[in-house]
Amino acid sequence: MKKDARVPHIHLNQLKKSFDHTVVLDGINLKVNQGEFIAIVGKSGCGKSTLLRLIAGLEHYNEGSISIKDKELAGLNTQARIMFQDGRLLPWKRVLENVGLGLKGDWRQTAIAALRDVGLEGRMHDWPSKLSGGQKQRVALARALVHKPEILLLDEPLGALDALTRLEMQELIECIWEKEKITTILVTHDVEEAVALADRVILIEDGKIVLSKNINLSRPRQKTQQVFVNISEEILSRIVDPNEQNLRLIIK
Amino acid sequence: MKKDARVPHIHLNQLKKSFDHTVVLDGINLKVNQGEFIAIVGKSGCGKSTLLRLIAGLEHYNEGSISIKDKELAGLNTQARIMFQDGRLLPWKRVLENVGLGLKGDWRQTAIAALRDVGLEGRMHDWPSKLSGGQKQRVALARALVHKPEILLLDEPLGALDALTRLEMQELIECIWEKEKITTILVTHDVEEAVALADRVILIEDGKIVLSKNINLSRPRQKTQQVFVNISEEILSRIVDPNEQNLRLIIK
Amino acid sequence: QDGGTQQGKDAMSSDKSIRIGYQKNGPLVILKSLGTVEKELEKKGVKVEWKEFQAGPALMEALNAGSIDFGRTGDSPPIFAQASGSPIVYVAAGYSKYEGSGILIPKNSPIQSLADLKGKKIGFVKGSSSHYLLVKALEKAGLDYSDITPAYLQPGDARVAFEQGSIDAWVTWDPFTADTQLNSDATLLVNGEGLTSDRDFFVANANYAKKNKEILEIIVNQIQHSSEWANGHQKELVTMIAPLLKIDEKSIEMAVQRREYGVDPLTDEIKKEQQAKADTFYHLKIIPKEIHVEEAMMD
Amino acid sequence: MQARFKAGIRRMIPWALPVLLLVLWQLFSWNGVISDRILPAPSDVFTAAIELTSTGELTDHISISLGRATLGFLIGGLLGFFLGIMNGIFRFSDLLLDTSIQMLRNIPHLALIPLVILWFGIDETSKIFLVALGVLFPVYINTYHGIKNVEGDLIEMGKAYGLRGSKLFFSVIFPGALSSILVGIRFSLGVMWLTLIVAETISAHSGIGYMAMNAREFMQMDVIVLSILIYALFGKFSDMVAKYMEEKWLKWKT
Amino acid sequence: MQARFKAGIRRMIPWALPVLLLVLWQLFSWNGVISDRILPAPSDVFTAAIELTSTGELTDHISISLGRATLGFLIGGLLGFFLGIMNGIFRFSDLLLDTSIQMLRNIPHLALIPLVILWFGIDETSKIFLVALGVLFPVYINTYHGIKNVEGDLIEMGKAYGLRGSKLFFSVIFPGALSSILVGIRFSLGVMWLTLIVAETISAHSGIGYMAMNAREFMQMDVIVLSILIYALFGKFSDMVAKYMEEKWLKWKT
Ligand SMILES: Nc1ncnc2c1ncn2[C@@H]1O[C@H](COP(=O)(O)OP(=O)(O)OP(=O)(O)O)[C@@H](O)[C@H]1O
Ligand SMILES: Nc1ncnc2c1ncn2[C@@H]1O[C@H](COP(=O)(O)OP(=O)(O)OP(=O)(O)O)[C@@H](O)[C@H]1O
Ligand SMILES: [Mg+2]
Ligand SMILES: [Mg+2]
Repeated sequence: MKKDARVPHIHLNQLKKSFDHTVVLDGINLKVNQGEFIAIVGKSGCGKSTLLRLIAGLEHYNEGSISIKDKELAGLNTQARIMFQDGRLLPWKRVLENVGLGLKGDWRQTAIAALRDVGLEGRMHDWPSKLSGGQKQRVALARALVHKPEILLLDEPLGALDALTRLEMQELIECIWEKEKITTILVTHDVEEAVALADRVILIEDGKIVLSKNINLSRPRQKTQQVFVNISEEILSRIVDPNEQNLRLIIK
Repeated sequence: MKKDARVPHIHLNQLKKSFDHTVVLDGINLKVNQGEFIAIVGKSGCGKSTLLRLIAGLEHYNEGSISIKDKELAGLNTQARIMFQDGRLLPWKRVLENVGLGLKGDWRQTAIAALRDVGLEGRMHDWPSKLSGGQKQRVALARALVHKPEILLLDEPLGALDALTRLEMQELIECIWEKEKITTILVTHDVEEAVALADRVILIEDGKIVLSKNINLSRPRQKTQQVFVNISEEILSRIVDPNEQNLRLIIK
Repeated sequence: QDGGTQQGKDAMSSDKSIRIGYQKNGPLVILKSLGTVEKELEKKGVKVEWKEFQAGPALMEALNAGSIDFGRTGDSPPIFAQASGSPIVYVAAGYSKYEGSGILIPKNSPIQSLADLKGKKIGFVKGSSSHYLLVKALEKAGLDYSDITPAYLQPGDARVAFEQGSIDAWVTWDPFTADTQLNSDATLLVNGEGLTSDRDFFVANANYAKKNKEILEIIVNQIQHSSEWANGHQKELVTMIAPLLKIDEKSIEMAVQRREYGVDPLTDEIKKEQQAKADTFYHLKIIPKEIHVEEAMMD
Repeated sequence: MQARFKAGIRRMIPWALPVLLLVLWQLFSWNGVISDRILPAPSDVFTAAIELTSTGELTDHISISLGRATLGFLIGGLLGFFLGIMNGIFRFSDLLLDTSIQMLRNIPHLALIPLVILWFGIDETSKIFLVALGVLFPVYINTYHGIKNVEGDLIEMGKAYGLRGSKLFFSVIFPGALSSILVGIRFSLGVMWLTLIVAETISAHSGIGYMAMNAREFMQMDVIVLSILIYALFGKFSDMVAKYMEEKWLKWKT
Repeated sequence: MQARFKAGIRRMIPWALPVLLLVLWQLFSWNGVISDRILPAPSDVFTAAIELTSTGELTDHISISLGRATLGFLIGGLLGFFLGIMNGIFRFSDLLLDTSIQMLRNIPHLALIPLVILWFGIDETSKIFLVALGVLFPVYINTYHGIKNVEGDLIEMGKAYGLRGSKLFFSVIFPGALSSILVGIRFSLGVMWLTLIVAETISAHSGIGYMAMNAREFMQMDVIVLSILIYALFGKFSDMVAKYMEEKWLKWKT
């Protein structure tokens, strides 16, 4: 498959979405290139999950359009794999089978390898109900990563993990993304995480993209670097103090 | 009720807990004083939730003992309210009724006030299924706080929240704790959060408490303070690099 | 010591009222429609309650349980009741109505004589007067019971099976015989003549009969009166019964015309007839033990 | 406009099959493919219905049966509900009673009639007893299943939040089991009619079951078919009631 | 030791009630409180059982009924299962068929017999048809409910992970509905016997239903009670089968 660099992999055009008369997304424009890593941040309830679900084709939108490689998205986005915010492991399948869901061929070996990556190889024969919160999340992460999809949509994949495990998982995500050149959209509430991983960080507010910041740091990124800290703080201050109207205008 | 300062509010003595032959907690000793704020950190799957559930009386332990105000805990801990890691809103009750669960008297007003505190007053007539991940978590938090229990057990209450909302919720928790002098145990994976809120931070590793650090900073605490950053980094380094055997010995 | 509590209670209440079980397709319906027995019994301070049953066995079941005091059935249910040790007594018998009972065959049936029944599937109600009629008919033709295939069917079901050709012949009684003859072009291969008398029997709960002989006598008398009325007013009788059974008047007319209503006392002849039936059923293993019908006859 | 048209069609589709059958049946009857002596044409059945209605017979039968059905349903349904709840919640009563109930459930009413007559006589009590007995089991089994399947996590949460006894029941257990309980009710609304016809073979002189069985005895095919159609319409009606309850009480499921 | 003792008691408690009833019944029979003409003593019933077994009659009846029951159960159960799945999954077939099925469900078998004879004659086909018809509905209604109640989130997840058609069905929908389907099967195992007795009033010469109805006709109370006891034991047995399936297939529910 030849990749045309000029055609964006994902193209959102004036996307509007409302639930029962409450507008959640109000004219979202976004072009994501093939192999790009986007991070989305924003306040709780601002519509991050909704945006991911729209790209995955799991939700109808009211206006605008979504194109995947210049083709209007109709129904499910088969190229994408989404890791849901709420895990959604099948309680009647053991951990291994949950990870192997939808895989073809020798899924067992692939799934075991993915479980090893998230450090849960030893739990592969357990029922999901026996896992801790963070363990469940890692199984869901493994399930999303194992498909090596063209588009990877991660909805707060590391929200329940401690600092150490979180670093390991960030490394894992970055490593797979680099190797496979997967177009990735990561929703996170951790700005540092966004800056550490993404090529571009996007901030959603009041249903609109109010900040779109390119991160031109070399990888792997050092969180202690001054540039890194500066960028993080810049974004953070925009979230924490959204009344800086001038900044918003500049970005537009 | 006269409070005897010398009798710990919660006293865990050589507590052991295993699931199907896997030992999760292996001899936990912990005394929590009346009105103390404890934060528990540790790697994913280390037994934090299990410890909270034991204190709430929701789980049987294998050895040792749990005393609440010198009385051995038998069955449910009626003084405690636990906020579960997985929210557990009742899908068939609207947001307001979920928050008012188990309240007596004029529960409606109390519940509305609690919802206002977490910024979701406007959603009180919605079904939980209509909420975003972070909104659900805040409803669960409101439900736990509204009881003003003697013992408050919070299991990663802010894991799904963005930076700003998280700060607001931290303030809320601190404020209620200060006002009501509630004995609080907070499980979190965010070390900064632990340091910002707790009187004492406890680290669990391999089923044991390997670090117990008193935080003697005045409140409200500034995260940018150097002492604050130092303490945070000290604890973080213990989590990230658990092989510093000497440090562990010193603390013991 | 007369059975369960339920029965005891019911027996008590029967002192002031009598509960009569009837079937729509029987002579008591005439009595009920005329309303004479109520008047007669009112003089004695006894009220009449009518209970409808769809089949004789169900009526015997209620009689056994003490839920009714008196009723009429065909000739075989009392035999089964006696065999099971139920406290019932024969009070009186009806006239023979052999003409309306017989073996029906469809139009163009290959069966032309009793001997042709061999190997055929024949529908009838197990343990009914038809069952007896068939056994006797086979006997007469020199056939064994095992030479035919029985299909135990209630009259309504049998009619459908007959029309559909699921059975080759059907043994039944009036008004089913008449209705099928007229409306389905069926023919009667034989009727009950010389095979069975196919009488009605009037039976009562033994305890009730012991204490209320007088009342039973009045009822039997009234049945006789109503029978006489029926025999003399066939037209009126037809218009009375047809809407009850919801069978067309022609069929009812045919059935009414080929029988005579009336009550016979329990003569030796009737006892013998009945005993022969009981013995046959015993040999067919329909009842588990031999019985003496006389023991259940009211003196 | 178009949406309304669509909704209209949606409301009509369910009736397509029954109406189609009726039409075919009528056509075949006219054609003579179906002999009317054996299966009367719908028009004949309709005539029979008119006739029976004009004499008031049909409404009598229906109203008497409805009375029996309702009473039996209430008794049996409530009993099944309470037994289901008890056995769903309390381990001991479950151990003690469930086996016995499962055994009773399997006994056909037709076989029970002799005993029922012994115990309850041949009047209304026995009929209502049978309906109640029939209705009891589907309600019981679905209530039991519903309660056993309420998410344990939610019950635990309820307890941890100080709910006990009836509060825990009405806030957590009952709503969690409700969807399954409604299935039981829906099913039992059908069973109600099935047992009523058996019950109405016991010395009855009215009721729709009596009408049907009487017609069966004398092979009045038009009345038999009429009563079958009436049962079918009752079925649809019961189902609408059940669906209405579902929509009302399970709103949160969207 | 003590644990084993406890488990033993736990296994015995369910039988306490039935056994107690039997004992009381026998005592009252000896006492004469229950007249044996009305309700034979358990010992008499036992004698009848022995007698019928020694002639081979009882085993004949049971095995023939079992054959009919099994065949009817398989046909009706599978049909109900497939209809339930179809209507649970596909909106259109739901719209088209559900109403019709709910109407059919309500028609008593006793009223249907004339039509069944008309369509299927008086031999085995009609009996098996009736059993199949009876079994169909509980399986249908519970399968339908089970499928409608599978968490939508999980189905969405399955689809998003590339599951389609049979894969989606066997990975997500079926396991999610299984617990409810098993309730349907459990219930239908009872209904199977209830309809069989009706079916066996159609020109039968054997079968346990025939035995019971025959005994009723000829007022053989001991045989009636015997058949009731046999039905009850079958009920317990069916229930054990259903429970075994539940334990096997719903392990994840611990
Ligand atoms: N019911 C159970 N049966 C078997 N094992 C269990 C059960 N519950 C928890 N565990 C195991 O016990 C360990 C501790 O679990 P716990 O939920 O306490 O972890 P945690 O510290 O809260 O982790 P996290 O930060 O991921 O929530 C884990 O390894 C988990 O898999
Ligand atoms: N099915 C629904 N019906 C009605 N409103 C909904 C529905 N789903 C989401 N919403 C609302 O839409 C808004 C956006 O929700 P979304 O889940 O996208 O938020 P989010 O940015 O992911 O938040 P969080 O960080 O808390 O997960 C929220 O206010 C939410 O309450
Ligand atoms: Mg979200
Ligand atoms: Mg946890």
